[in-house]
Amino acid sequence: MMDAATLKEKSMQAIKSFGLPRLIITLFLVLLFVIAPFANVNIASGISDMLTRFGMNAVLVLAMVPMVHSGCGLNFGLPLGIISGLLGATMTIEFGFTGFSSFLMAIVFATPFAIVLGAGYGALLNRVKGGEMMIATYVGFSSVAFMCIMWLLLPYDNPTMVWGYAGTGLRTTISVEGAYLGVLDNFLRIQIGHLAIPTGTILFFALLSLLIWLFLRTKTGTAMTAVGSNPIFATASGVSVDRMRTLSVVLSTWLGAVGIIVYEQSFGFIQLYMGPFNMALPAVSAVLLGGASVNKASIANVVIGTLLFQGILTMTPSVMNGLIQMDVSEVIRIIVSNGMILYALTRKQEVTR
Amino acid sequence: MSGKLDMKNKISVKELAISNLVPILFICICIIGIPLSGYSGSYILNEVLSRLGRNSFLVLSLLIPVMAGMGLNFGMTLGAMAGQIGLIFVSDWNVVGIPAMVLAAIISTPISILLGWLCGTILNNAKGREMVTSYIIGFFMNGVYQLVVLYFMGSIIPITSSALVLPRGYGIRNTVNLETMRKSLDNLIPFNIFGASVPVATFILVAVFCLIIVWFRRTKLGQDMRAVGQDMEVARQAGIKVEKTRVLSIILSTVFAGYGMIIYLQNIGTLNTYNSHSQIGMFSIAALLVGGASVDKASIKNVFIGIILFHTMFIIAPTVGRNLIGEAQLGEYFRVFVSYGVITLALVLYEIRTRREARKALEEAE
Amino acid sequence: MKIGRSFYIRIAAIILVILLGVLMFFIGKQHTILLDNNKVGDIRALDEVTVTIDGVEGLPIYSRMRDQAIVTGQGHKLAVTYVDSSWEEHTIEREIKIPLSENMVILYLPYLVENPDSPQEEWLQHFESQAIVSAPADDEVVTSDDAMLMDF
Amino acid sequence: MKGISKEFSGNKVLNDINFKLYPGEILGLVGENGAGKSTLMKILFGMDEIRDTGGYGGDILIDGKKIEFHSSEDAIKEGIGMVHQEFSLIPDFTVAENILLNREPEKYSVMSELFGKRLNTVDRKEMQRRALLAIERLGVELDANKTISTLPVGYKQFTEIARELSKEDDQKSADAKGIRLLVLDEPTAVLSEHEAIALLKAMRMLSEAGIAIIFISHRLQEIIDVCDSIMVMRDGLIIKHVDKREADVQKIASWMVGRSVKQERVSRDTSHISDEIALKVSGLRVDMPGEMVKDVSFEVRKGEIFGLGGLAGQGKIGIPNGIMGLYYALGSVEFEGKAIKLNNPSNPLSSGIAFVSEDRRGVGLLLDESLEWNVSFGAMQVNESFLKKIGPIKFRDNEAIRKVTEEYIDLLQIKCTSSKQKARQLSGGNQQKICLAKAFALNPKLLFVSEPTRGIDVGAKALVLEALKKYNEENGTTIVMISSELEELRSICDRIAVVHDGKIAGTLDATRPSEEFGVLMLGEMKEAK
Repeated sequence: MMDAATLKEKSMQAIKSFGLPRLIITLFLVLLFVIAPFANVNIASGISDMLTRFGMNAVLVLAMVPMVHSGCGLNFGLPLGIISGLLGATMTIEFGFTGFSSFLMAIVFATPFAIVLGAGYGALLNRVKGGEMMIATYVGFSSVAFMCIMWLLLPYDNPTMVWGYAGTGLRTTISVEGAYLGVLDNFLRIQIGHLAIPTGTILFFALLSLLIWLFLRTKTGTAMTAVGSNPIFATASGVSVDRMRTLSVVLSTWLGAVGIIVYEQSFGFIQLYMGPFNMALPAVSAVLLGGASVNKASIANVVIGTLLFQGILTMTPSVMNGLIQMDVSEVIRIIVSNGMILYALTRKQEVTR
Repeated sequence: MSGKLDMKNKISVKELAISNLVPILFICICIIGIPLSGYSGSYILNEVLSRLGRNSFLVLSLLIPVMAGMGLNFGMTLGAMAGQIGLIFVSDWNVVGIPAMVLAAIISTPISILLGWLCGTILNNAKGREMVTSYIIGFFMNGVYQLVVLYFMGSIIPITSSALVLPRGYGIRNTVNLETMRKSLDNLIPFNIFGASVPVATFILVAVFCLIIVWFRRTKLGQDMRAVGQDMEVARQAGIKVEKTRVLSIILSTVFAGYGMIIYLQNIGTLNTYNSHSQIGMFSIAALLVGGASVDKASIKNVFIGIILFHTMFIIAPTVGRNLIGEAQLGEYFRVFVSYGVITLALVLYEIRTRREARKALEEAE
Repeated sequence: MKIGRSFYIRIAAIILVILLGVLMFFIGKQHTILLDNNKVGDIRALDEVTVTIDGVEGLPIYSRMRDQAIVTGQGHKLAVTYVDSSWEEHTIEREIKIPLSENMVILYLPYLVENPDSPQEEWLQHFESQAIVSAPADDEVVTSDDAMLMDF
Repeated sequence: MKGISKEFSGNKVLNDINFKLYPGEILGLVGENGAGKSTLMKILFGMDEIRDTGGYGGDILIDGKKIEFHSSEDAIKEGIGMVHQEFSLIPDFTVAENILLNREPEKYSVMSELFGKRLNTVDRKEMQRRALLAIERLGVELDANKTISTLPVGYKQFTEIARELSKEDDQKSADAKGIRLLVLDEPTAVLSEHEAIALLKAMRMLSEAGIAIIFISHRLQEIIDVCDSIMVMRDGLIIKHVDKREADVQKIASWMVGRSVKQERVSRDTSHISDEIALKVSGLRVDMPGEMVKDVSFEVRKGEIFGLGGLAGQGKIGIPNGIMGLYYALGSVEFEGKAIKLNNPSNPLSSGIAFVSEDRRGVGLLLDESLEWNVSFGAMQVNESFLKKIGPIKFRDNEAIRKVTEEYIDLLQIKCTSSKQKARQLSGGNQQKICLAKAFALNPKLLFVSEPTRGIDVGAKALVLEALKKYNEENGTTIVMISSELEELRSICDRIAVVHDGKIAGTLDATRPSEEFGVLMLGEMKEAK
């Protein structure tokens, strides 16, 4: 009897620490894979899709980590980073780089924008401590809207990018074919039957993760974590809270910029104008799904979260379609991703930080 | 002591300008923009009056949560959804005109109350971050709304009209035609001024709502809400049921937002089933902020000033863009940018101000 | 919950609101009346007939034609004016009551003219519209949030 | 009313407290912080806190009848009103609205039948009338229409008292008891002299109207001026309960601080103390809410343990917080002859000054991180210790961190499962030891220790004090210790400065009798002599 009681208690505790919503979603994903064969869905190609989308999105999700670490909350302002990336991407095409160098140059061009925008954004967030998330959301939105104007006005003239009839103003979607399409995906690509693994993209993500992991183990990285954990403690230990926060925002913004470029090399297109508008929420919910909270996030959270999130996204439509001829995947995506964010926002322990 | 009081009376011009930065900015935009747009005065007047009629109710519904200290209720989209569900039903039943509006309002009320209660309860678990939470609730509920409207309606929920249901047999079409109730309220009492038609009946309804708000402020509940809005702890000590009061404020806001949505859509005449509600919260909040409101203070005056200024900008932006740069699209992007920019600016100013005031209060306490 | 005065008042208010809703349903319900001037069984179609509903006169309906009138509510005054074979003008006035559940009914004018005193259900019948296929075929449901450019 | 008498007897914090109070009597209640005054008042007011922690022993008798309070509402019904130290006022409400907060008179409205009582409208006229009535009884000039946030502190206090008085009207219909006893918890602490006088006048008026008042204050002169009898508490006991004619400031002060049980003074090895001045503070002003430092100057000799004592809220805690740059500070601080620039924590830290904060959980610890992090973080950031250099990048040296943490766990006998445990999971005493370890790891030349024994048990207390003494003697580190417990300071310090009203009231040798410190603590120096 005792054993049963303690077992129950222990499992309850395990569930609690894992998080009930996460458990449900994991089980749901497992269920999807189990019933996939009955719905005439090939598991191998399902896994390939999942891995491809994982590679596409993982860096964007990684961009959440530095800001959460320094206590700036979830980076709803991700579009700002994406915009830097888009500037880099369009510039590398404008200047006619091709192949892997175009990918590298896109990152190089994006970097100064990410640093400047990130620094400004960080300075702003330092003045509104406690209200970061709402303001971050709207900074993201306004910057997207502002860039909509800029995409029309900036003096790009590469014919592959501008509207044919006017000769000015960038198109809404620009192909990266001939530039850096698939430079990572196809690097060391593994293909076994239906199973395809975009090795290069995953390696690139691993490299960035390693860098972040190392960074968090340096003196500065330690200070950044402490700022997030208890800013007053950090101040009392002689750490400049504002500087650390700004640094984390710059890092997040830069990762956002790199993230969108990685996304494009796999996706094949640069999406301008309203493209970046709704990219923050999926990334936010992915990292939360991976076990992060408003003030704690690790690289493991990023990996688990992105896999789960993208797994659901790729598996639901095909399985559901095969099973009931009803595509509810979009609705499931909306409910799962926003439900996850709501769950994180309303958890008691975080409110009484 | 008296010195301190004197200091307070002397509000410098600069401070006044900063606290009214947003409206001043907008007045400038409008003054510059109107001649550039080349629109005639009567056209703009007509447009502004019509928009004032259709949006006032929605924006007014935001006032109550602000009073209860819950910030700008981004969750008003929930009310809009409830209103739309009401409209879908009445169009299916083939009810038209004013009776259709009343019936839609009656149907929307219980849905709004349920959604408002849900939203309020969730927000009570996220004190201090109400706005971002209500914003996400809007998104979350949008998913549920889609589930209901796109999959349940026509299959589980009986909707029969083939003009509404998608050919596949379930789900509501992209657009629902509300031609049969279009402007039925606006034109109930016809009246024209300077060649602009005035939606008199709508204005009467808005006026009644204003009176209700004024009256509500004087009730015990209104008094409690103001107390809760300013200091939850003190209110709790005094025996006010803080959580319940907060939920009530959200419920009221949601219900009124639902009515507002019905009034809004009767003017427009078509319901974009999956889009109409999604931006309504954002635009309503932007309009309120343009009127000089902030996260913790909003009055009826702010509502009307805000709508007039914001919509004048909205009307003229595309043509100004075309006339200046030859690109109407530019003007449209511009007004989107301004809407978001205004909210950002207002939020930032609010955060900075509260921080400064908290510091000041601490210093004064010494 | 304690059942007191306010409880009854609330119940009454809720019932009142529901009643108001029902009332609105009755008076706001829209019906389409198809005015049919085809031959019904053995009865010949009329040469020309004008239908006035609630004092609003419609266009003349010639033989083998069909017109429609859209009305709100159930009870209506119907006046049918026709010219008989001896070129004399006659008017039949009737009160009609459309069943609440009907969206569309068909009124057989020749039958009404032939049997002006026959009960309503003989010449005013349910009509199943098979053909409102004119509705736009917008299969693609757009649920994305690109609507931010919409007018407000 | 015949006469009110109350008896309490409890244990631990309050031991067998007995006293009587007559209608219209003003009883002055004095005692050091933690003497049990607040607890006593909480029992009297039937606060939930008391019941939640196991209730109390003994009886409260009103009019000779035994009373049980199940909540503070019961206490209010019996006519007991309490004004707390902290205001509970709504800033943007008017005085009248605040006085009648949640007790607003209502006017019937038809809507209330449908939606419940809360839709009755508030009767502003009646509200005004009743507010004015209460203000009138208080005998002060207070505009009922003024917004609270625009009023000076004193008037806020009056509003609070008026609220208690106005509660009487609520019960007129019911049991018609009216307010009979008013508890004022340090009402004058925040008032200016002028305002305090007005308040004392108001108190006398109330007393003439037959309302008994319990008046808690640290300003002894006030107590003597206004009270009929004076009760001195210490360590949960009533030390003296005397008529005011029998008391003067000097006597009260000595009753307050004089311990019956003297804490043994530890033996001190003072050989390492030199005459060299290590720290010189002059004209220090610190803007720390609740602990304002107005003008503080003192000197600390190298190698000594210097105590800073005084009552809570007098500014002693503000001193280290100001020097360490946690709160805005002005003035000059010299350490080993070099001036230290204020308002940036890294300046004092890099000069070798460390600080153990009184706010363990808020400032002292990373609650959600491991003990290793907590111990090593400061030293890592300030002294760059526990770092490995790989190329130009400095990484954490986890091995060194673990070792040093385990060392301190042994040294300070910290009870924990491992050095990886989260700081949150430790008990208060062990958390305090972690804070000390953190400071020791910095190898400081000067150590500020603020309230090191607050909220920890007796065993841990002794260990912490012993560790400090040992550290001082072995390493010759200068220590400045701030504590509210005078006896604790006297047991380990060499010299003690007493802070009163944001200033140093005097510096005495630790071996001087405690009465002298008591007088300094109450800042009644001039009047007393």
